[in-house]
Amino acid sequence: MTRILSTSEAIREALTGEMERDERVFLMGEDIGLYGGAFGVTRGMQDKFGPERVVETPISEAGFVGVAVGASLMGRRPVVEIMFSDFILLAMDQLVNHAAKFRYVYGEKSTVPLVVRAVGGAGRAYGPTHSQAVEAYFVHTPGIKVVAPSTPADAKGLLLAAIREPNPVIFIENRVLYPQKGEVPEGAEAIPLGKAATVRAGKDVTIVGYSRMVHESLAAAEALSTEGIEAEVIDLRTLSPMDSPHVMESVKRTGRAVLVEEGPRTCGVMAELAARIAEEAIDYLDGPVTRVTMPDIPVPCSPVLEQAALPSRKSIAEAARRLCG
Amino acid sequence: MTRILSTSEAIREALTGEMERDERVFLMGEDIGLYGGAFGVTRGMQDKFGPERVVETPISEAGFVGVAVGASLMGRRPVVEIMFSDFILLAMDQLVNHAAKFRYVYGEKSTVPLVVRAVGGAGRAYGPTHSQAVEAYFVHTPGIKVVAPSTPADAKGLLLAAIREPNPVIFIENRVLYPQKGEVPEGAEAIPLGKAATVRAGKDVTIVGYSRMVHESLAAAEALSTEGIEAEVIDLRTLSPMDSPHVMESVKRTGRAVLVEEGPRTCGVMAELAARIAEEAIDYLDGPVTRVTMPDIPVPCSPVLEQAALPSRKSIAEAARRLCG
Amino acid sequence: MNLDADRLKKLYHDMLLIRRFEERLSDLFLKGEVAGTCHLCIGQEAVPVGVASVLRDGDWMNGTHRGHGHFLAKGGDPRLMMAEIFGRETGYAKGRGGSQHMACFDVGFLGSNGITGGGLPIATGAALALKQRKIPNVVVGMMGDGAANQGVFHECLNLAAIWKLPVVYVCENNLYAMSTPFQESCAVSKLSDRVRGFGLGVETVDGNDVLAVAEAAGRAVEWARSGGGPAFLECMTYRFCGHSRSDQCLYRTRDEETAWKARCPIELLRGVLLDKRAATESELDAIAETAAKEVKEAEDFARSSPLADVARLTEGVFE
Amino acid sequence: MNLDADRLKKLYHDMLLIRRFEERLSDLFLKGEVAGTCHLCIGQEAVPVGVASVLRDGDWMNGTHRGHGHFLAKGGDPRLMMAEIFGRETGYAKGRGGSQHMACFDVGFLGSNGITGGGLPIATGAALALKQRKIPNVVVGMMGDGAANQGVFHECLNLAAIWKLPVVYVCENNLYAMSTPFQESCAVSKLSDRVRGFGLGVETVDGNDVLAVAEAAGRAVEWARSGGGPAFLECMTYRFCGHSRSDQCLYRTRDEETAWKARCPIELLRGVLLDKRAATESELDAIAETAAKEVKEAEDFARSSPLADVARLTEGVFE
Ligand SMILES: Cc1ncc(C[n+]2csc(CCOP(=O)(O)OP(=O)(O)O)c2C)c(N)n1
Ligand SMILES: Cc1ncc(C[n+]2csc(CCOP(=O)(O)OP(=O)(O)O)c2C)c(N)n1
Ligand SMILES: [Mg+2]
Ligand SMILES: [Mg+2]
Repeated sequence: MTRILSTSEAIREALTGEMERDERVFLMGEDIGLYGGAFGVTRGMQDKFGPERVVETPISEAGFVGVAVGASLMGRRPVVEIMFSDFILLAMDQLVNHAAKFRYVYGEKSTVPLVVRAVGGAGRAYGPTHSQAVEAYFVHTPGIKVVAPSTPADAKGLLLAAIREPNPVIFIENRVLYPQKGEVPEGAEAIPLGKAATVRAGKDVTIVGYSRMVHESLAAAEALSTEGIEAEVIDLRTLSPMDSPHVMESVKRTGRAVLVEEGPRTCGVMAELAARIAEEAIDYLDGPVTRVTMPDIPVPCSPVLEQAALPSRKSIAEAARRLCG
Repeated sequence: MTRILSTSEAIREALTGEMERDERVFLMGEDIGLYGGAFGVTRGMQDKFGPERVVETPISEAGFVGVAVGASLMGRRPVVEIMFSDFILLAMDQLVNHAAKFRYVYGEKSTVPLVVRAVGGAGRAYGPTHSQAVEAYFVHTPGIKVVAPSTPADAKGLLLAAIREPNPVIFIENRVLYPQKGEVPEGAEAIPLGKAATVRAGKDVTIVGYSRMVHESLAAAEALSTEGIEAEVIDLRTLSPMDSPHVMESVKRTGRAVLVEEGPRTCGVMAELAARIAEEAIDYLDGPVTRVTMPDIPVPCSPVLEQAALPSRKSIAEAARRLCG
Repeated sequence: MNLDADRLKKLYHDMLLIRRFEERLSDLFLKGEVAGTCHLCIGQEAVPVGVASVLRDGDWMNGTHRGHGHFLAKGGDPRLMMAEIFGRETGYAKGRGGSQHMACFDVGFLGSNGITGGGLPIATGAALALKQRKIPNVVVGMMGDGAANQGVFHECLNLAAIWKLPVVYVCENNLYAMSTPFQESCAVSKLSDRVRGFGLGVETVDGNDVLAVAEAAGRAVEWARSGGGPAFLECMTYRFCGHSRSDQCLYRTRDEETAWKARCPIELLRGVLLDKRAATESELDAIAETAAKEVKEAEDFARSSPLADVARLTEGVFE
Repeated sequence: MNLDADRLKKLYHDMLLIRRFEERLSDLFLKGEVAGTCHLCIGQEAVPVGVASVLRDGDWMNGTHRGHGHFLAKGGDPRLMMAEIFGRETGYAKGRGGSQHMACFDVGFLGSNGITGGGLPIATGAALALKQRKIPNVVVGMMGDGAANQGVFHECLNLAAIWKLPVVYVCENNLYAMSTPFQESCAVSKLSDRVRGFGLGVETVDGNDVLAVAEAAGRAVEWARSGGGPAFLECMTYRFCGHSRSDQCLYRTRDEETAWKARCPIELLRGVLLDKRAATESELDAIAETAAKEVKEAEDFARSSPLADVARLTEGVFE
């Protein structure tokens, strides 16, 4: 059975379900109690589970992320909210030097079943310190998984998987998608991490995106379709480990790849995917690999600048058109 | 006129020269006075310039990097040493959310003429928190330049340029190269940032590296030469902005690219270069782009594991051989 | 009319300018005429105005995310600020920074900052620069009670103390960090008690009394200026408005709000001015009108300015 | 022989085991038989041994970069530790962690840590886990005086205080962080003065007197165990050796070293044992021999173990 839920509702359902199912799961973050987090995702949960399981923190990102790492080492299952993903940079040391390394470095008992929900997403004129994409930093980091869902159903299913995962996971939410609605299954079935999904079939060009960019890519595909170009659209869903085999299969078929990323271009997530295509599929390419990304700039605050900086259905379609032309 | 200097001596000469030339330049870091830094690079400099210009700091990486950002905003020219580059992760917020964004975000008076010397380099069995490569994090960050010299002469010339640069620069030193000697010019001529260098000419394959990997690449090229394969070796020198045109020219000629990186593979520096090749030069390729990197693991401490993890002349030659075969 | 009266009237004007500026902004955001979010300091005006009033030419200040008041008090031009918030090419940062990121070196404003606590090392570093240049100026690092829980704040306290830097940390303790009560995020009853242990001179003061703020700030600034090292000033105050646009203030009581609003810093100073006969009602009304006019001009300026120039989107990252 | 004597002799043994273990390591590193670098705690043994002696089953400890003593005191197996340092497959982390990164949950050791101060949030989080599980155990977070300047330390103090976590921060104040004198990196004369302002119970104690350490640690641990919240214990001590392999200790005087060496914690306890007639010279010599033998066995075990397995290089990053 499915119902129509918004992305925030789907996330809340996953959190609530796991907290009911597993007493080790608890939430941690700034203003996640009464306030429900800056975007209301955890609204009502402290009433339901109490302040011991919905733990509000002072503004000490390094400290409370590190505390969550320590608690998870001891078998708890903290799910930390970072109000704006930009602030995760304050906790880089704890995530990269500690959480990501512990199991490899200390041995197999030192697992870190930690989820960090980092709320990202540009497009709302929140300015340069409240809009930047941080996922590539973690995709580059061995020992951490990175997930970035695009739909309510995926948000729920992947978050369930992330919470059950014995390893640290950065779960990238895009606040622009929070109100977006979609069908969400009622059950508690996890969607396995590490699997991309083809969300539109096509034969002429493969467009790959994740999070909000999937929707832009789909819109671009619709536009292209009216021009006789059938784009296949792939949602990466998990960024690390990256399901490049899934992408490769498609690219080998279409011979063309458009890779879309909301964050800055250089060394971004799509740089890796482009590199893998260059390693594994060049013989199948009918044109250059094409990235459509934010340019290498901080995210400007003004709406006109911000919109100009962001990849859009228009710029994606344009890139695909050029490639197929 | 040139003399033979070690890399540490060349760096010290650049620091000393700039401090003599420009009273705004000062050094900051842990144990950089009497101790001369963990690797002796600044040895003797506090005696010469006094504690006001060779400023020793407590162990507060976020704080003192941020202090350097603030001082540089005010027109000073701090050169900060991060004892092991791994520790720069503690200062990510100050570097990424502040230093890198200020000029774009505040306007053109808010320049940040800051240099952060981050001492990296695996291969000495210092273990996972004292060996990892951090450069890709900053290559992905708009608003920061990244430099990683391979020779004493480049270390001096590029450091001079970095200090004179009005923008923040992460200057990656490799401690394994500190004792390595080479000819260094006496003058104070800077080597412009953003320019790669071809350090060996060849026609069959292009090997690209930076920092210590240039030496491994050159050694690989020598070995390949005895087998009749002439490799061109390019030293990127500046990682951001990346001189991909220089690489492209070579790759288009040789038709083969081997990209070497000491750090982990996914979303590494060479992912970006591979992506650019896939965008700009696929029509010229006679084989897949090939990366030779550390696998996606923390750097293990044991020497046998560490050596097995690191790219080497052997693994580079092997990759080139396969490509040319 | 004596100098003192002039000074008081300037304080009154400066607080009112901030108040009017932000009241207008509040409208504009609610109406959706301005995009994004913003943090208003309505109710807290006495702190920046009192502190700025004791600064000299060449002194610096930085601002927080709740930074319009800091910037205006330090001499920011309301027109360029409004233009920035409207995302115009004429704004302080050509629309790139927006409400939370504006700087102006010409008036000694290092910049407001969207990262809670993130501006404190910057302020500390600016003080180091002044000290290196042997300039007898000081830097004021503004912060909230929430920022006091950031690690880097404590690193700065220690660095400033061991290096005896001319920096004054001014904390607007408005009892909440977003929805988090100060008492739940800090195990001691005063931040100044925590900071004392780092070796700074500290004081806690009524942050709604602009004269008390100015007096205490004067002491702290002179201490720092004369080479005594850093100081910390905790100003107890209250934001009358929500944390940001969408806040309904469920985490505090209407009674608490009412009690604080009864101690409006602007009304308090108005009372003093009238009591002391330093100004007449009509003089004060005229000042209020001036402030309103400045805000109106600022808005007109912003509205008549061109939008940020998309053609220059990628310019300016590097010099 | 009474229980007290047994306890004293165990303290004596445990300190000597650390001493011998590290003296041997020092040789091995100098001879280049072991690669990399390592940090020895020779001279500081009283702190981990005194603290560990008041812990119960189910209590936890973490270690710093100078962590062999912490781990041995908490029950680490010298053989597996030596094997780890030798980079052997039989080491605690199969050679991946090396000297600075070892953990063993079976003995309640959370892990040593190469990042100065980095282990403190981990210890704090472990205490949160205990509290959530309502288990009457405590966590000891070890740290140096240098680590006290990390921001995250202060964040932890505050978090632990507001949440009343069962964590005891034990600072080995050995007067130096690498070459940096404590007095130059901290503007107050005692760290406990700084920490008090966060709302913790604090104490400063002679860190070379293992009985004084044990007594103070006992108080702190019982305070934490009984729900009183976090405590901070500053142990004044001194490392007899250099910071790491290459250190020539130019930053301190030979006189200072001599004075501290005259207060060797092991010799001090030996004096107490003999004074109290809790042990005879020959008994103590026998303990010393045992310790030496354990170290010898550890080394033999390490040497006879296979090197880390290259075939499994990429295994174990994820479960
Ligand atoms: C590093 C960081 N964490 C969290 C936030 C989100 N945030 C913005 S303002 C704020 C509250 C700040 O409280 P305080 O310092 O007391 O200042 P006030 O808002 O009360 O003026 C929070 C949590 C942020 N901007 N930066
Ligand atoms: C974040 C970080 N910064 C710097 C270092 C380098 N380093 C290792 S130990 C040390 C000194 C630590 O001093 P202290 O905390 O007093 O411990 P001690 O060495 O005296 O036992 C330094 C600077 C590090 N390992 N991690
Ligand atoms: Mg506040
Ligand atoms: Mg120390």
